[in-house]
Amino acid sequence: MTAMIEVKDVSKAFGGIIANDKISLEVPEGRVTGLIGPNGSGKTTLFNSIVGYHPIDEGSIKFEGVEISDFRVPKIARLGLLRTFQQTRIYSKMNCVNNMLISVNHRSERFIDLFRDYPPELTEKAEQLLDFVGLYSKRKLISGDLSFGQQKLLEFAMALMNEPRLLLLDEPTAGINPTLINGLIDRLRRAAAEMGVTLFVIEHNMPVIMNLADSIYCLANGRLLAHGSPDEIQSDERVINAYLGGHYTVDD
Amino acid sequence: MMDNLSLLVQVPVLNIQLLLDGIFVGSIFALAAYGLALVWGVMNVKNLAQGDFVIMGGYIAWWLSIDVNIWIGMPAFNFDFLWISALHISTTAIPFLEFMKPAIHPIFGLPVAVVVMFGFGWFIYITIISRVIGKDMFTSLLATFGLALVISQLLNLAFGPEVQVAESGFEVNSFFDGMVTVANIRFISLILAGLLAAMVITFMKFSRMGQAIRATAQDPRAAKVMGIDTERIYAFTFALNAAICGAAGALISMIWVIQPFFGIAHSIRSFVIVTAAGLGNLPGVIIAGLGLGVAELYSGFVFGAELQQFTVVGLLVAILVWRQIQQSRHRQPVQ
Amino acid sequence: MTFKQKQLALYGILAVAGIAAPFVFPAYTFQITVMWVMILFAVTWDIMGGQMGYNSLGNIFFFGAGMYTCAIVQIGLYYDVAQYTASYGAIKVDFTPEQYFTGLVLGIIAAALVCVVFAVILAHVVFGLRGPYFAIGTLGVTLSAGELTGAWEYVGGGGGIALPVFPGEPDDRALMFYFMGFGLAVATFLFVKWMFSGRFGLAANAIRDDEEKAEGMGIRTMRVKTTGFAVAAFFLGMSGAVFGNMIGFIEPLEVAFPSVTFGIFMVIMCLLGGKGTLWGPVIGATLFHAFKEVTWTYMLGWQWVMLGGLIIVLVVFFQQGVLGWMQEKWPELFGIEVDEGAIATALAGPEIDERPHRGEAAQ
Amino acid sequence: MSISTKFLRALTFGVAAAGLLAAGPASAKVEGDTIILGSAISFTGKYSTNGIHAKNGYNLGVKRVNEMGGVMVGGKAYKLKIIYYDDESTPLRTAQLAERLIKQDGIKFLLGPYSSATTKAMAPITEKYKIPMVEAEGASRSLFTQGYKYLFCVISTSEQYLASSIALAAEIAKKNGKKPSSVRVAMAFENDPFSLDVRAGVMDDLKKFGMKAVIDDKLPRDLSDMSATLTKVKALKPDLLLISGHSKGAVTAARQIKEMKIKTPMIAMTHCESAKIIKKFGDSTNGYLCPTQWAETLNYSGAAFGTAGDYDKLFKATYDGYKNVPYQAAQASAAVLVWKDAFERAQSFDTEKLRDALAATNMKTFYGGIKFSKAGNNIAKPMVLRQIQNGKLNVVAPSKWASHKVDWPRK
Repeated sequence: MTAMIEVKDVSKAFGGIIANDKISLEVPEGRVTGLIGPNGSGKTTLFNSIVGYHPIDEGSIKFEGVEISDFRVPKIARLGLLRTFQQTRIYSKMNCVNNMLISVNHRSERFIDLFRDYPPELTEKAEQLLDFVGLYSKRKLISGDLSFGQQKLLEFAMALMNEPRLLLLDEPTAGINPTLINGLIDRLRRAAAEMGVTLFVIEHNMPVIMNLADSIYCLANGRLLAHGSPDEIQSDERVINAYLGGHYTVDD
Repeated sequence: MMDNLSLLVQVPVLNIQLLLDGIFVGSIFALAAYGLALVWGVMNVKNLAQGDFVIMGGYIAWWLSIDVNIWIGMPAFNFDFLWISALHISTTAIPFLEFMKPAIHPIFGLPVAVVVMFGFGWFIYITIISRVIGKDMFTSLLATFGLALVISQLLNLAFGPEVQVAESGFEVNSFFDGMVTVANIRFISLILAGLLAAMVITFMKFSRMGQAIRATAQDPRAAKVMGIDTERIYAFTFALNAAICGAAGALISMIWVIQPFFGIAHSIRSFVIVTAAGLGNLPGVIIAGLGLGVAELYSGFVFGAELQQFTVVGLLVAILVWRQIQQSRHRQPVQ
Repeated sequence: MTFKQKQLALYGILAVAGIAAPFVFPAYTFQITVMWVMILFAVTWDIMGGQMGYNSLGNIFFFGAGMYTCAIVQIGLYYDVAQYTASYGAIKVDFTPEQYFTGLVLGIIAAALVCVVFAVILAHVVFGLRGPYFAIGTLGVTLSAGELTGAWEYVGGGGGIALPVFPGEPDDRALMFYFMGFGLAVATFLFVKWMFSGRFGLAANAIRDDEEKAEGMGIRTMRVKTTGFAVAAFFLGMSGAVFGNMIGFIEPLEVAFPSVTFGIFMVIMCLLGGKGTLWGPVIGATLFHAFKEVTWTYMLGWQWVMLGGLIIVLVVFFQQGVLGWMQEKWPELFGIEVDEGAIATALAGPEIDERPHRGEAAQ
Repeated sequence: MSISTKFLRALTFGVAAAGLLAAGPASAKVEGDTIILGSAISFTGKYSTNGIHAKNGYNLGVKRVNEMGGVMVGGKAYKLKIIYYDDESTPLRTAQLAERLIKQDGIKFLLGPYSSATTKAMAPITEKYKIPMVEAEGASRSLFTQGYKYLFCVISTSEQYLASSIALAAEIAKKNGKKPSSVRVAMAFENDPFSLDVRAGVMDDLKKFGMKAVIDDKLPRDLSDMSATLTKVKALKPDLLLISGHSKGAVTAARQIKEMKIKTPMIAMTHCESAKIIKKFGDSTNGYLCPTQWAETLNYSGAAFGTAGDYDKLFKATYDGYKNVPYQAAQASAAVLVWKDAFERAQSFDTEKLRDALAATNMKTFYGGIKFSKAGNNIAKPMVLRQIQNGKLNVVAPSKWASHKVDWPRK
């Protein structure tokens, strides 16, 4: 099992506040890896460092063996490393199908391709994926008119459309109606299994992450606190303490 | 160009003249720019009519300072295309209304300009700006551009396109064997600009209204929750800006010249200063304002007058590009 | 008739109307030519401003750059430009018809190419600017260009250049420029329509809706923006070249780089018609031009006040424009589906649509 | 209703509206007993002060001609009438309006716009349509090097504006026992066609006398400050300071010369009287030399208005608010007289015959003699130089017309 992402001793400070302090972790290929931690523990900062939103202060980030810590966002995206946002971001004035079409990956796009039409297979694929997340009947709607949860699903579908090697999901279940969470987990799993997408997930909903992930990293106060299988993490004293100190409890 | 540079070295006293002139006029630029920074910072309105407010203030001071029959000196709008022309003629025909308006010295015209412009600013806020706040950023630029067009054209229709000057009639002092001349009015205008700035700053710091304005600037929603009538705050801020511009205009009419279409140049100067200094950075605005005044004069001296205007817009572009380089989200390689 | 047929019929009618116009209303040839140029302005501005959300106030730069490039080529091919433009003691010039047309054609081509080069260079300067800074920055670039050209003695500075005189009858001249203007406007429209039918259009809209997201998805945003800018520059440059020759006398501040007239008109026309749509700029430019001509005829002296008032009213109260308003009113005409119950379901759930799936829906 | 029909409707509406509204009066050159002249002139924009002076001049000319019984052609008396458009002081608009006057309004007889820039934009078009134009406000010499056949100009060309001041400077230098070539000249000219042309004329004269230009600044069009240039003047102490920048330039210069106590012994600037600098800056303007196309004190006279002085009185009586009659108005009236004269000599409304009649013009008017060269400019009238002496404008050069002696150095 090879590591898709290798984060080594990454630190990042904003002004005087240290958001990440010498964090090292690995995301193995083909698996679902979870990232948990109380609010403000530096999870989103780490995501931003990986996908290139800001420079890191020190350390190294490797994606499939390539050092990417000095690459910028679009370049990293084109390598096949994508993220979704906590605050869902879609192209809100375009309809769903167009949202999907523009999300195809741009890895080998040449200049002339800008002026090409999309082949029918792509539209087909877009519709399949919309169907996969359950938005088929809304495919012609302007995406900004969708509900928050639906937008979240659309964003997920858009990410899949890009055929990423690795997908970073920032709280996929936040704001989604609890009755539908199981359906979402099922789709995440199927994406990982059927489409060969490696997932790296930030999640606050403990049952979800325990259910979904193969292994879990826990951050607290910008440091790596623990790492292990869901069971190990659940029983880890330090993790429980960290959460008890915060707002969350791990009562299953 | 080299000739001009060597001239500066050979006759170093010229530098004093250029520096002084730059500072005198730069202080007025800074005043207008402070107003822009205020509305930009508080209500996120980029006022492209800033310069036209300045020119309008200048026209108020100038009109008060001339000695005219009130009706002949009234704005002579040409209403040929409307029935209103008849109306205009009938008012001029009423004999008992024909009296001479006393000439008011422009320094006393300044407070009048401030008051009138305050009212005008409030009016513009209610009619236009209040509907622009909260819309996307381009909207305020375009709407105020339209406003600039209307103001400058109305001024032109009313007073004609001639260059006007509000004469102070004050003495001119010579130093260094006449090589440096400073009109007293320039000193006075510098002092007035400083006083006005000090008044506005004190007001913003210590008055309840000023504090409310600053609170609104930081977080309008919180301010609203705290019971501040943000709508009134915005109206007041915009009116205050117009009043500041009115004062700046009155000063400009005394030390420079005014003309209906000079507004855009003043707007651009304000934008240059605010962009260079950043919002809410008062010392920055003052330094950038004085700097711009000096830069204009030096470039006019060294490169020739034809590039004096270019200096202003060129500086604007240069500052924006420089800011962009500074702020660009380049991901730097880890050292 | 199907939609497609109707569309074809519409294009046919417009093309015939465009070709027939100068023969039906020969007295208005010049004004209709200007209208085509206005349409070109609006359509090219919309590439960046409407579709990509980059509200430039400086696109008119390319108009002036094209105008001057063309003039320099036209004159420079046969005479010394500096001598030709010297304000006094000007050399006596005489262009043979062959020289005139060669110069004009080469000049227009050069104008287009030079403007594309300018666009690519400028793209790297201005596209880092966001929001109002972009608008102000582009305005600054154009104003500087005007001032610099005014100080450039080689092209006559503020004295301007009188362009070579058309060798032929005035009516032929009017017709030639009419068809140049018409042809350019049509070419621009068709090119933009084609360009926006493919990936470029979606990429542009994605940048408009959320540029950070677009970058995050790997779109080469700089390439898309530069391309859009360059296309606008290409057509604007040619329009400048043609317009300059049509006017016959060019100078920097008011003819070549009229940032506060044509430069702002472009924006207003797009807003009036509805920005971000294909037909909006065309409709906006037509209406605006009509409005302008009317105020110029019947409100002598007040036309600028009216225009300023129109801008304020448009921007404050009617930003969606004619087409935007129609789209809101009759969305079905524009192929937009609105889910009436969407908001209700969103509030009540279910979040994941359990209504018929693909296969079923098709039956 | 389908989308395309909607578009179609909107478009047809737009086009129809444009057509209908622009349709205006499709009048011909002569309607009944009225001859219609056309002019695009600056009512708005930077030239509008002078544009309105010119319009007043045109109107007074028309009024006077009509009062005197109109224009007699073929035994019938015709009245004159002018159709105006506003060119907004920009050549861009002038070119469009020229087309409009000729093509839509069917105007066959044109009066010129104000300023050289706008005339430059108009002339190629009138030339193409072979429509004669008598202009009174475009002095740029380059207008008359293009071989235009339908352009006639009643005023002296721009290179003459400041030429006599240079000759005067040379004269004074000689009188003081210096060589004319020792005169050092500072120049500040607005960066526009008119002033650049004046500058070109000055450069020629400087070469002629071997004088040296120590400052050669070009003022941007919207400059509100000349102190950088004047600081140079202070340092370099030239013998002659030349300024040209329409009324705007004159006011800015006069103000700052006063404020910076510029001591140059000789200062010459264009547009003194239309800028009303005497009224604005009083005694400080004493000694300025102001070139003028016309002055009410000159002993010109003609049939329509009598003497120059008579015109002056009539003009002041007709229009409120004029203390001095600007030459811009006088020459506009003269242009109307030229048209009347041409109609009566041609006895026809044929544009070709009129062109020939115009070319053969040789008349005396209150504005001076009018006789056109082959190129179309008036060669029968000199420019004169006036000096501000105790708040009055007195003619000081050339000596043939001088009523007063020049004050040198200026106080």
